[in-house]
Order: sequence, then C-alpha cells, then structure tokens
Amino acid sequence: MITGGNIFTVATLRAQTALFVAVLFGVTLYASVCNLLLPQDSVFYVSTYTVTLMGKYLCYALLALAVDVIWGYCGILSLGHGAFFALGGYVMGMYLMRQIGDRGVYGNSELPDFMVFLNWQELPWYWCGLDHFWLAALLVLLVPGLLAFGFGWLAFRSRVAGVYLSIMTQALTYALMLAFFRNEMGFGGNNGLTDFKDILGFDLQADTTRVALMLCSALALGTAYLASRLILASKFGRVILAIRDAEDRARFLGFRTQDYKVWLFVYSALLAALAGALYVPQVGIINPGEFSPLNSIEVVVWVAVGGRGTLYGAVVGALLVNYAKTRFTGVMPEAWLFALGSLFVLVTVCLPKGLAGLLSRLGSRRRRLAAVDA
Amino acid sequence: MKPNNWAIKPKKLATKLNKLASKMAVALSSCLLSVVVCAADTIKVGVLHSLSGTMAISETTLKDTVLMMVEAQNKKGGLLGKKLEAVVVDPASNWPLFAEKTRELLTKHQVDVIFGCWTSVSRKSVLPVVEELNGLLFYPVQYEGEESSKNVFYTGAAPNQQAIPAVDYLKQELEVERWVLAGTDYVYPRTTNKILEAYLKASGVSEKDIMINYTPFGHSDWQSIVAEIKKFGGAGKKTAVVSTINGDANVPFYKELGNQGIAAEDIPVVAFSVGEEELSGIDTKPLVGHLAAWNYFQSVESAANADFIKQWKAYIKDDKRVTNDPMEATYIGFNLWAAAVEKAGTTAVDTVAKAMIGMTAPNLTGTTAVMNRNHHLSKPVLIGEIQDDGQFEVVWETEWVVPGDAWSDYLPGSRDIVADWVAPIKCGNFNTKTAKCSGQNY
Amino acid sequence: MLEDLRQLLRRDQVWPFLLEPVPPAIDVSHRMILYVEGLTVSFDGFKALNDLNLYLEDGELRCLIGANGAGKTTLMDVITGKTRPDAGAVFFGQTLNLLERSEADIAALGVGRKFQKPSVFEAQTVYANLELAMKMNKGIWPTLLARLTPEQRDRIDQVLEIVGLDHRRGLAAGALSHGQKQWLEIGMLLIAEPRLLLIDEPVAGMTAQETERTAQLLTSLAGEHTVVVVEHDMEFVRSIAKTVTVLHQGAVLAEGSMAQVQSNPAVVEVYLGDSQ
Amino acid sequence: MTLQKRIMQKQILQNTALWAIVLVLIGYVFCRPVYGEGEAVELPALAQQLAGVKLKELPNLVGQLEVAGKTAVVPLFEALLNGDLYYRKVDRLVVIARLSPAGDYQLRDALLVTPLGRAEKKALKKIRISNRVRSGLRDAIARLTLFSDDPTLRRPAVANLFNRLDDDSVALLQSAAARETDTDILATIERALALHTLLVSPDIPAQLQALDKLDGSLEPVVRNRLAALLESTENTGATRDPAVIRKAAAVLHSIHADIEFYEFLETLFFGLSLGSVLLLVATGLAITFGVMGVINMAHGELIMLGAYTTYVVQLLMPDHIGYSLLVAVPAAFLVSAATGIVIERSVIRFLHGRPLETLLATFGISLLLQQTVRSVFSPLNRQVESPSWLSGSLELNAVFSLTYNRLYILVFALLVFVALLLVLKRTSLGLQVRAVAQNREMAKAMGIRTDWVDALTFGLGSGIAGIAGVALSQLTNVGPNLGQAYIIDSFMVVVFGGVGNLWGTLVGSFSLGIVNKFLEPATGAVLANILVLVFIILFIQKRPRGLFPQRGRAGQS
Repeated sequence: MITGGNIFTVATLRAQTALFVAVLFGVTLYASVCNLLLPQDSVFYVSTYTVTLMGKYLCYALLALAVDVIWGYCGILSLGHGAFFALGGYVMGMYLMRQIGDRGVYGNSELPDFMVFLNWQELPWYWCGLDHFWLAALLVLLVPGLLAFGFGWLAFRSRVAGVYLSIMTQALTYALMLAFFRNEMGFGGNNGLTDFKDILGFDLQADTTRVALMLCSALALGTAYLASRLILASKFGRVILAIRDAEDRARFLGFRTQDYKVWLFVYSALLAALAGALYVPQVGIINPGEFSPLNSIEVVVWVAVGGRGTLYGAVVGALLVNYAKTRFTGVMPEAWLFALGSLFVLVTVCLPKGLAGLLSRLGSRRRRLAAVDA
Repeated sequence: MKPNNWAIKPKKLATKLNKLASKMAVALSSCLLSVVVCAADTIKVGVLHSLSGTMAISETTLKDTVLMMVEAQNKKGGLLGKKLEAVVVDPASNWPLFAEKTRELLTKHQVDVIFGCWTSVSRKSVLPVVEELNGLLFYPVQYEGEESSKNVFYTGAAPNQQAIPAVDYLKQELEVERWVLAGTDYVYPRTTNKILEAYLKASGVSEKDIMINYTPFGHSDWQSIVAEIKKFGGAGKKTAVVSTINGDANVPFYKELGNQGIAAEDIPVVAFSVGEEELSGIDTKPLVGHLAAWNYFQSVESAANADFIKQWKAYIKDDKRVTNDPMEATYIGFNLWAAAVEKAGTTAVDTVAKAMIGMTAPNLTGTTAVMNRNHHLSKPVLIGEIQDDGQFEVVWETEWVVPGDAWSDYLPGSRDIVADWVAPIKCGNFNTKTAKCSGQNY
Repeated sequence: MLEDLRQLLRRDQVWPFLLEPVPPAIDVSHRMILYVEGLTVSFDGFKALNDLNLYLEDGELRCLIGANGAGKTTLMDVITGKTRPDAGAVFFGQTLNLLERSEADIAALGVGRKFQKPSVFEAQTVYANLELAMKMNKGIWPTLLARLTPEQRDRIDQVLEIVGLDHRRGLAAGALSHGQKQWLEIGMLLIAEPRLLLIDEPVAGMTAQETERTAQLLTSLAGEHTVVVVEHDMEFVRSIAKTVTVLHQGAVLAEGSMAQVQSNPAVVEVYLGDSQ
Repeated sequence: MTLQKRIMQKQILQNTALWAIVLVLIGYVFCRPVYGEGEAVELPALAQQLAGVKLKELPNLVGQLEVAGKTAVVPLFEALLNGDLYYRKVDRLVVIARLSPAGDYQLRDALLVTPLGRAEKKALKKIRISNRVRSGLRDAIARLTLFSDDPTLRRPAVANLFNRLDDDSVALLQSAAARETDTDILATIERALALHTLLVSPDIPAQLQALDKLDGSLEPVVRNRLAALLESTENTGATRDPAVIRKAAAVLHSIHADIEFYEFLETLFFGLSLGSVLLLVATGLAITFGVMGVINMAHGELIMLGAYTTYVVQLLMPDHIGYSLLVAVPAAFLVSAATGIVIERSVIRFLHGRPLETLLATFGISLLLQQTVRSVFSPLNRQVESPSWLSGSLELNAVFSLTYNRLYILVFALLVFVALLLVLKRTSLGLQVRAVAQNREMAKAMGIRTDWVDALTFGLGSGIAGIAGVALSQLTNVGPNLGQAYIIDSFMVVVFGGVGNLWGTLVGSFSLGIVNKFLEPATGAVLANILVLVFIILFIQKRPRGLFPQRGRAGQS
C-alpha cells in the first residue's frame, strides 16, 4: 500500500459513489418525510431541531469536501477556507437582510437596523442590488471565487507553496476577520448580520422552509461530490495528483502547474462559498467569528479525521466530529477540548490517512485473508 | 458506516455520559444528578452561558449563580410545589451555537425559562429562536439598548443606567471638560459612544473636546493610544476617559496608563465593563482611583448583600471569589421570575411575562428593583473608585432608582420609539410619531 | 505589483491560460539545436556557471562530465528554465530564446529532462505516468476532457515495451525498484517526443546489465533526438559518447572525443593534479 | 519618586472646592516662617479624627492637618496616599499598618512612626480615600516638601506649582529660587517666573526677555498659555505689543517643532518596543520553524506557560516581587523547554519531514495545553505583579519619556537574541544544530545524534518562548488565551524575515513593529494591523522566501 485512496479500480469508485449518494439522499429524505408528515408524538418523528442540525452538518460536510479537494488531492493545505465560507455566507446574509425590508425594529425600509442606530445615512454601494436573489446567488460564487482567483494567481505563480502557503491563507482569513470586525465596513461589525425573516418569500422559521433548506444542502453536497469525483477521475485529476506528488516533474512535462492549482483552488473556494451561503439561512446568523483562523483549522481536522484524499472520508469526518461536538459540549465542555486536542494528535501521528485509511486497510486485509482461505 | 446513526441512537450513551459528567464536574454535580433522577414534573430552568471558549471567563460565574439560585429555591420548597431543575448547555462562545442550543433547550428539553447570554451578538443570535418558539429569556448584562423583545427581560443596565449618570458625575463632581471616548470596536461601545457624543454635544461640549477611539478585541499594545490620550489631556482642561474597552484589553490599557504616568487624579478613567471579577486578575495598584459605573458593587453595605456574598462564597467553596453586577442582575432576574411564576400560578410564558410587568424584588444595594413595561429594570446607579484590594469604594450614587430606557433619546433613529408591553400599545418598538409598531409581527 | 497588473490587463494579449499552445517550429537550419553563450549564474557570490559557452548539433549525443560542483546540474537547470542566469543567452534553434520561457513552455517546445534522482508520480500507475507524459495539449480544458485515442494507447504500449515495463503497467510507480523508476522516467521522456533530452545520471544505481541496456537505448535515440547525458560513470560515457564536454568551475574546460579529452593536459591536471 | 514627579507635572487643573483651602494654606505658609517653632498641640487629636471620617469631610481634615502639622504629617499623608493608614477597631487609634511576612500587620504610630506591635487584619479598618483626597494629599505633600533638603522631593513640588501659576505660587517659587542650589530645578523655576512675567508684566523689554527664556521650554503649561495669549489677541484684540506677539508666535512655533521631533522619536520608540515584543515571541519560532521545519502551533501556549511560571514564582516568593522576574526567567525557560522536549519526543519526532502534519498535531497540543491550564489555574486571568523597577518611566523631558517596562523588554529582547546567536555560532550544540538543519543524513553519518539534537533544538526554541512569556506577563493578561493572541503575529514575522535566518527575524520584527506604529495614528489600530497583514501577503508573493532567503540549491529544494 503506497498511498491509499488513489489506486482504486473504477468499479470500487463507482460503487462507493453510488453508496454515498444513496445514503445521503436516503437519510435526508427520510428525515424530511418524518418531520413533515408524522405527528409530533410519533416514535419516528424527527424534530425540526434535528433537521436544522442535519442541514448545518451537511454544510460543514460540503466545506470539508472543499478542503479535501485541494489538500487531499493537490497537497495545498489551506488554513483559510473559512474565509470563502464566510464570504459566501455574508453575501447570502446581505440578501436576507435586504429581504427584511421595513420589518426591522426601526421600520426603515432603506437601511438595515444596525446601520440605522449607527447613524448611517444611506446604503453603501456594495449593498446595492443584493435584494435580488439571483444577483445575490451569483455574487455568492463570484466574490469568493474572485478572491480565491486573485490570491491563488499571485501565490501559485510566484510558487508560494507548502507551509508558506498555509500561513499566508491563515493571514488572509485573519486579515478579513479583523476587517469585518470593523463597524465602518458596513457589515454589522462584531454582531454580524442576523434577525433574518424570509428567503425567496418563504418564512425562514417554517418547518417546510427548514426541510427544504436541508434538502438543498444535501443536494449541493451530492452534486459537489459527484462533480469532484468526475473532475478528479479525469486526466485533470491525475495531473492534480501528479502536482501533489512531484510538482517539478509535472512542470518539466509541460504542465503549467500554477494554472492547475489556481483553478482547483477556485473550484474549492466555490464549494466553500456555496456551503457558507446554505449555512447562513439555516443557523440564522453570520458574523466575523466565522473568519477566525481557528475555525479553518478545525475544518482541516475534520478532513484529517475522516481521511484526506478520499472524498467520502472528508464528509464522514465532518459529520462525526461535529456530531461528537454537539453531544459532548453540552455534557462535559472541559473534557471535550481535551478530547478534541488528543484527536488532532492521535490522528496525525497514528492515523495519517484518517478513518478512511483505516477502513481501506482493514478491507484489504480482509481481502487478503479471504484470498488465503481460498 | 450508517450515517443515520446520528439522528436516533445514542440515548443510552448520553445518559451514561450525563452521569459521568456529574461525577466529574463538582459544581454541576447536584443539578445534573437531578437531571438524571427527576424525570417528570419539575420546572426546568435553562442555563445558556458559555463554559468554554473566550467568554467562559465571564459566563461561567453566571452559570454558577443560576445554579446557586436554583438550589436555594429548591431548599425553600421549589415553585408551585414543584422542584426546579437546571438544564445546563454550553454554547462554547460560538454565536451560531447559541441559537442552536436555545432551540435545543426549548424544543428538546422544553425548559420554562432561560437565563443566559453575555455578549450582544449572542443575544442577537438567540433572539429569533426565542421569539419563534415563544420562550422566555433573562439577559443579565449591561448592553447598548435599542431592543425590547416580548420574550426577553433585560436585567442589566441600559445606557441611561450606566453611561449617562457616569458622565453626569464626571461633569458635575470632577468638572471634566474634555472627553476621550475609548472603546473596543463592537456594537455596545459604538452605540454607547454615539449616545454619549450626542449627549455631550447637547450639553454644550464642542466637537474638538471629544476624542473617539476604537480598538480591536484583545488589543494589547496601547502605547500610541495612551500617548495620544496624554497629549489630548495636556491641553489645559480637565480631561476624563470614558472607557467601553472590553475584557482582556483592559489590563494592558491600565498598565500602560500607569507606566506613562497618567494617574487617576489627572485623567480619571470611568469604565463600564470593569467589575470585581475583572479586577481579580489584575495587579490593581496602578488602577487605584479610576472609576467604574455599575448598578451594584460588592462593597455596598447592606444586609441583603452580606447574605448574598456569604451564600456565594459557601456555594462556590472559595473565600476569595468576588461578586459583581451581572451576578446581581441574575439574582434580581431569578427572583422576579420566581415571584411572577408564583403570582401567575403557572410557568406558561405569556402569563408569566404578563405577571412580570410591575413585579418588584429587592436588589442587593438596599433598594427595590421594578420591572417596567419596556422589559427593563429600574435600578440605582453607583460610581465606584477602584481600591488597591480590587474592590470599589462608592463615591457617588443616584438618589432614586433610574428606569432603564430601551430606546435612547439621544439617537436620531430611536428618538421617537418607545417600548411598552402593556395593552393597548403592546409593542417593543412603537413609533410615537407614526403611531405604528414597526417590524415585529405579533 | 502594478506592472504585473498592467501585464494582466493588456488588451493586445489573450491571457496565457486561454491560449491554445501552438509549439513554434524549431529552426535548425544551421544544424545547431542549442546555443548556450556567456552563461553566468552565481549563488551568494559563488559562481556556479562562469561565462559558459556550449553548442549542440541537432541529433548528436553529447556527454557532460566534470567534478561535483562543476556546474552540470546548474546548466541543465538554466536550460530547462528552473534557474534564471545572471548573464548569458540560451537559444533553442535559431530563434527561440529559452530564457524568456517558463519550465512548462520549454518542456512544450520539446526539451525533456530526467532528474538526478528518479522522479515519477509514485501514487499513480506506470501506465498513468506515461499517459501524463504523453505529448498533447496540456491546457486545463483539454486535460479535463481528454480521452485516450487508440493511437495514443498503442504509443504507450510501445514505450512500455521499449523500457521493459510492459508487465508492470498496472503497478503503482512507487512500488517499482530504483532502476525501474529510472527506466520509467526515461520512458516518460520518450513518450513526450522531445527534440532535446537532458539526462542526469541515468545509470546511477543500475546493475551492469541494466546499464548496458540504457547505453543501447540512448545511442539508439540519438539522431532522431538530441541527447545530453551527464554521468560520472566513465565506462558508461566511453561506451556511448562521440563527443564529450568537460566542465570545470562553471566553464568548459575541454571538448572533443573521449580520447582527445583524456589526453588534454588541462583535463589531466584538473583530474589528476593532486596526485602528480 | 519619579512617579510622583510626573503626576505633579500633569496636574494642570484642580477642582475649585480645593482651591479655597489651597489659597488659605499658601497664604499661611507664606506669611509665617517655614521652619516655624510652634508645634501644634492639637495635632494628635486632629489625626485621631481620621478614624471613621466621612469621605466628604476628609479634604477639609487634610487641610487642617497640613496647617497644624506641616512636615510632621508627611509620613502620615504618604501612608494615607498609599492605603497604609488604618484605625484599630477596639480603640479607634489611627495607625500606619504594613503587611508583615507572617501574614499579620505591623503597626506604627501615625505621627511618630514608632512601632506599636502587631495586629490581625480583622482588628483593623482601612481609612479609604477618593481621587479628590488623593489629589489634595499630593499637593499638600508638594508644598510641604518644596523646601526639603532632598532635590528629588523639590523637583515635583516645583513642577506642581508651575502648573498652577498665579501670584501666590509665584511668590512661593520666588522664595524657593533664592535658596535653590540645583541648577536644573532653578532653571525650571526661572521658566515659571518668566512665564508669569510675560503674562502679567506691563514692561515690554521684560516680556521679550521672558520669551527668550521660554524658548524651547516643553512644559505643556507654557504651550497652553502661549497659545491662549495669541488666541486672545487675535479674537479680542487685547492690546499687546506687536513685537511681543511676533516673538511669542515664533517661540510657540519652535516649541511645536521641538515637540513634533520628540513625537517622532516617541513613535519610533513605540515601534521598536512593539518590535521587541514581536522579536521575543518570534525568536523561539524562528528556531523550531526555521531550523527544524516544524510548524509549532503550540508555540503560543509555550509562551503562556512562561507567563504562568512567572505567576507561580511570584506566589512562591511574595515578599521579593522585585527579584521574582530574575528567578522567573530561568524557571520559565526550563518549564517551557522541558514541555517542548516532551512534545518533541512524544509527537513531533514521528512526523519528521511532514511539516503540515506537525502543524495539525501541535495545534492539538495547543488545545490540550490551554485546557490543562484552564483546569489547573481556572479560566480566569491570573494576577502577575510588576516590580517597582519595572513601573513608571524614564523622563527625558516634559514631552518625551520612555516607559521602563518597554525599555527593559527592548533591552531584554536584544540580549536574548544575542545570547541565542552566541549559542548557535559558538557552542558545539549550535554547530550540531546547524549541521542537522543543513543536511540531516550527512550529520547522522558524521556521528551526530540527530534525534538528541532535534529534542534540544526544540527545547531551545520552546525555552525562548517561555522567556517571552515572562516579558509578556508584564505587559498583558496572564490567562489561557495569552498565547493565541501572538501566534499569527510570530508566524508573520518569521515568514517575512525569511525562514531559517535569525537576522531576518530581527529585521522583520522591528520593521513590522515600526511600520505598524507609524501607520497607527493615521489609520487606527485595526486598519494598521490589517494593512500590515496585507502587505506581508503581497510581499511574500514577490519574495516567497522572505527578506533574507536562504539561497543556493539547498534553499530551493
């Protein structure tokens, strides 16, 4: 076993993808049906709380997928993917803010509440047009995409790589965090954007909207999974792996590796932005805390736990760690941090391929044993 | 791997872990055991304070205060013949998590009341959920105002219960003419300073005698700013600093003040976020003489306060622990709620909320707190000078209790807005000019 | 910074990544394929190359020898675009200035390089390695949509046979032996169909038998391709070289046939100076 | 003493309530011989009134005490000012009490300062004071010490009077000038008198002469009075000789020019000081990251451990706060270094050559360390005291002073840096460290125990982080989050300066510090911070290996 996860036969990959999609939609559809159709006292009833939680986890999973695509497959460790996630979220948040209209506490149809009480006279230019959903949806992808392109173009062209790149991405998200904390920026400062009412005319508090948003997240995750699978299985994907393992060699074979990296980075940033945009209406708030470098590092850990270099590993890692977090922070907050810390150390030292690596190792051993038996 | 595990299975595990945790965390022990033991027919009190992350420093104390109050109430026989049961969750200083945990408390645990939040952003995050699910939240920290929700009772100070009296004191007693408004860049200082700026200008202070400065959270290098304050204060008029600097940034700020030779007699600093608990982690020698404005100080001499301090020290089993203003706000909030439940004879949110208005409870400084129609309290305002033992010496106090004002009269946007939760208005943001209750769709 | 931005926004140019790369023709009308003139490279004051001149005829097989630090690898770095020289010129054919181009461009022009340490994509199969190296449009979109044509499959099979890795095609490259990796790398060069091959220490770590096969392969390549071999193994050099260039302290010390070089007094002094 | 002096200088205004008392007192002091013979009989009785006095009445009582006791009450006033004045609950006797090492209080008579035995804390009640009293006490002490033999007492007294210049204080200053021997103090008195002349004298040549004397005087009061003088002639057309006006304007202009120059120096010092903090926190990282290639995200927590070590050291030696830091420096080094070695041996050595993995693992370790500290020391900040030699500032003139703690930290950072350079350049450990950094395999072949060298290198870097923690404990909070605030900054410095190059770290930290501080007045602290970060991000695109890259083939691989 040289480097697991890459030399799968086409058949196993297909089976894996099919299983993933089946499980994903099976579970989410089941939860939706049980939430909407069953009475509350039914044994099978799934509470709205659970549905919202699932929606949130699915967004996290999509974010983890984004990180895995560049880290696991191209070896670019971004410690700043939270920035793209948050930017996507902010654009969506701005759209939702505009949807409030005159239902804010001051009844001002022109300005969001936080601008009214800080004496803003008019809407800053960058808020214009965001009351149109499609423009907002476009900007959700465009803003983080352009940032990723600009940053990637500069960084990869001048061959900033490895650790340096990681630290620069961290600086990027840190700088953005500081910037968004400033109230002068017009993004609500520390409080961020909150108190959303509805999306596309649907009440955000309604169970149906919540279920729909959760299903949208599942759809986004499923689509992103398939798209990533296709991209990585193409020759483009093999070039990406080649760049991860021996960039110089790839370059001397005539590949402009920087271009490959930029586009993969942009693709990954778009996934992260999409996750952010879906996340915000479900949790109901977006604030500069999402830019915190710590958050981005945590995402990397989800991927590491699940197993980088396998798409399903990233998703499983995100779901598992977040589920554990929800369970344990309530019960024993102190022990949780100890557990999380140890998880980091143990996974990197003992399980460099994460749970997915463990599974495939077990799997291959079983196959070997089976072969011996036969 | 069966991902649907997360939705259904680990009930047993959770119970086990609950038991384990209750053994581990000494402070939680009695209450969490009661979570496990008492299955039915209790009144559930949700506690929504961060126990980890950056806000844990401040909020853990409030969690303990609520638990202490619950324990004391149970010793008195509970409420309506039922025992109280505290449900503690940890939103981990993560704002979206506050909303999620609120939903958990209200739907999964079905708590009757929530005591929680510290930062404004956490309250803003929780607000839509509490309103959607019609919960009841008691918010115990001084804040920027500009809010009044049907489902929230604000037991901390509004700006007119802290900032404006403090400025009045400086003007009248210390004859301050030049003002530095220094704050951390977030909504509370921004709003407070906007209010103060308007207030000062209205009372004839000219633009050039006001200096406003904002710094990021946790700012640690204060050299330039203190030098600027020193220069600003050297212009021949009595100068004071009104500080809304938050938490961790205060220590380096005061240290720098001391080292650059700015003593409290020259340029006094009056702070709204520095209390006994914050001082307990500081070498207070360089701070002696600087001021703070609160509705409560531990050093206030009253029978109720003495009892409270004794009860707290016994509960927390540490003689060195101090009490502070948000703890008093929690104390008042809890007692008001308990009284309202007794009066209403039920824990149903709407009935209790109605009973809350006009409810009175003794506060710890010897007067009586009243819950007003705008869901804010009437409280006395005290100005204290920092002493070298980390306590405050009260140098000034208002003669009467000051009613909290949800909507500031000094901000153009909120000048015409009032909050009144009694019929016929029944609205948190009623515009007196247009006679409309804007925004909120109740 | 600003200049970069200006370059980025120039109206008269299409952004390079949108451009269909068309390899320009190589003008070898004067029989020379590579001109290296006055090349100087210094690292922190140490001159790795010092006013070096080198001319390669189209289709020849040239061996570069020289002690450690003589500048052999640095020379290759400059030709392939990895290192920028302080002074000098490198032309590919009559017209193509290599110093203006990036590594990828130079590779696309038809300059292939094998590293001192075998460098293959260890996580991918032997077959995939060759597929990646195959001569084709290496832009983003073409790569994303690429499918192997039957001709290309045949070509890969052919190369697999030449380098003797036919039965290893499905194996991860990382599982190959050291010698096999060297061969795979040479195979990757072959399939890219370069005009000029720069081969750094091809027989290091090979058995005598393997070395012999490598020698055969390299000699057979000459003619159609121009081959430059850097090697320490003098036996090997003698067995393949028609012309040998000796580098010393970043400059050409001697050039000629193996016999001529060996009898050159300057070379003798440098190589044997101490023992005399 | 300098503290007092500075405080005096700053006292420009005084509240009017006190003014009345001050005037009476000055008149009193002036009319009577200063070293009077009449010992007031009522003094002990007056002092006794301090027991249980109301805050409102305290200023009045202080005034009476000053009149009655004169220099005899200085110790009592100082005790009151420092919060050392108590009264015994049993007999309401006013005493000066100091905490003794045994935990109880050593009592002294409030006036005679003779020992009175000991008492438990419970038996005493503190006499509390407010700002108003404090300020009155300072003034009184100044007046009482104006004619003292000790120039360090006279200096603040003069400055105090300079700031509240009027006929009475001028008279007092004139009499002081007659007997003053210290040239420095004399010059200050003369400037004060010149200012007075300028403002009140009708004689134009005298005014011009006074202006000559005031040229280059940096006291804020001179600046303010001159500005007021110019403004009043402009606005009200008050009659002043044009020559005087012109000259006054010129003098004010030159004073402003001087001040601008000193402000520039001050900003430079602030920048250097910020740079020295960055240098301290980044040096350790420059070793672990630069030399070993380990991305140590737990670096901040090692700094935090150093700060907590300082706290523990102070707990262990509460009576020797002055020396505690000297003990804390080696202790913090050892604690952090030991922790670092444990981390290296238990985790990092398994991750050799995988820098990104070290990043993740050490991040986990940082969480563990933080939570451990939270469990052991509580999540609250801990109180670390500043020894007296670290507080206050070195006053170079009225507008330019350097705070001692920053000054010492600057020197300390440079010392640490030099020591580290010496260790790396001159010792065999340093040689081995450099050898392993350059070529691990070769070093191993030469018989260097590379794993041992790795552990020691990591320990060295960690130990320096611990030392940085000692310095930071003097500047900021000592709490579990201490380290996180510095980790990104230190990475920026190392990357900006060039990994593997200590000089780069030095230049990087000072230039970032200075740039930050010069930006700050124009942009505000937050924006300055953001701009510096953006600058670094762009800079790294231009020079991916920092200011001082390692060159050659080794650097490129």
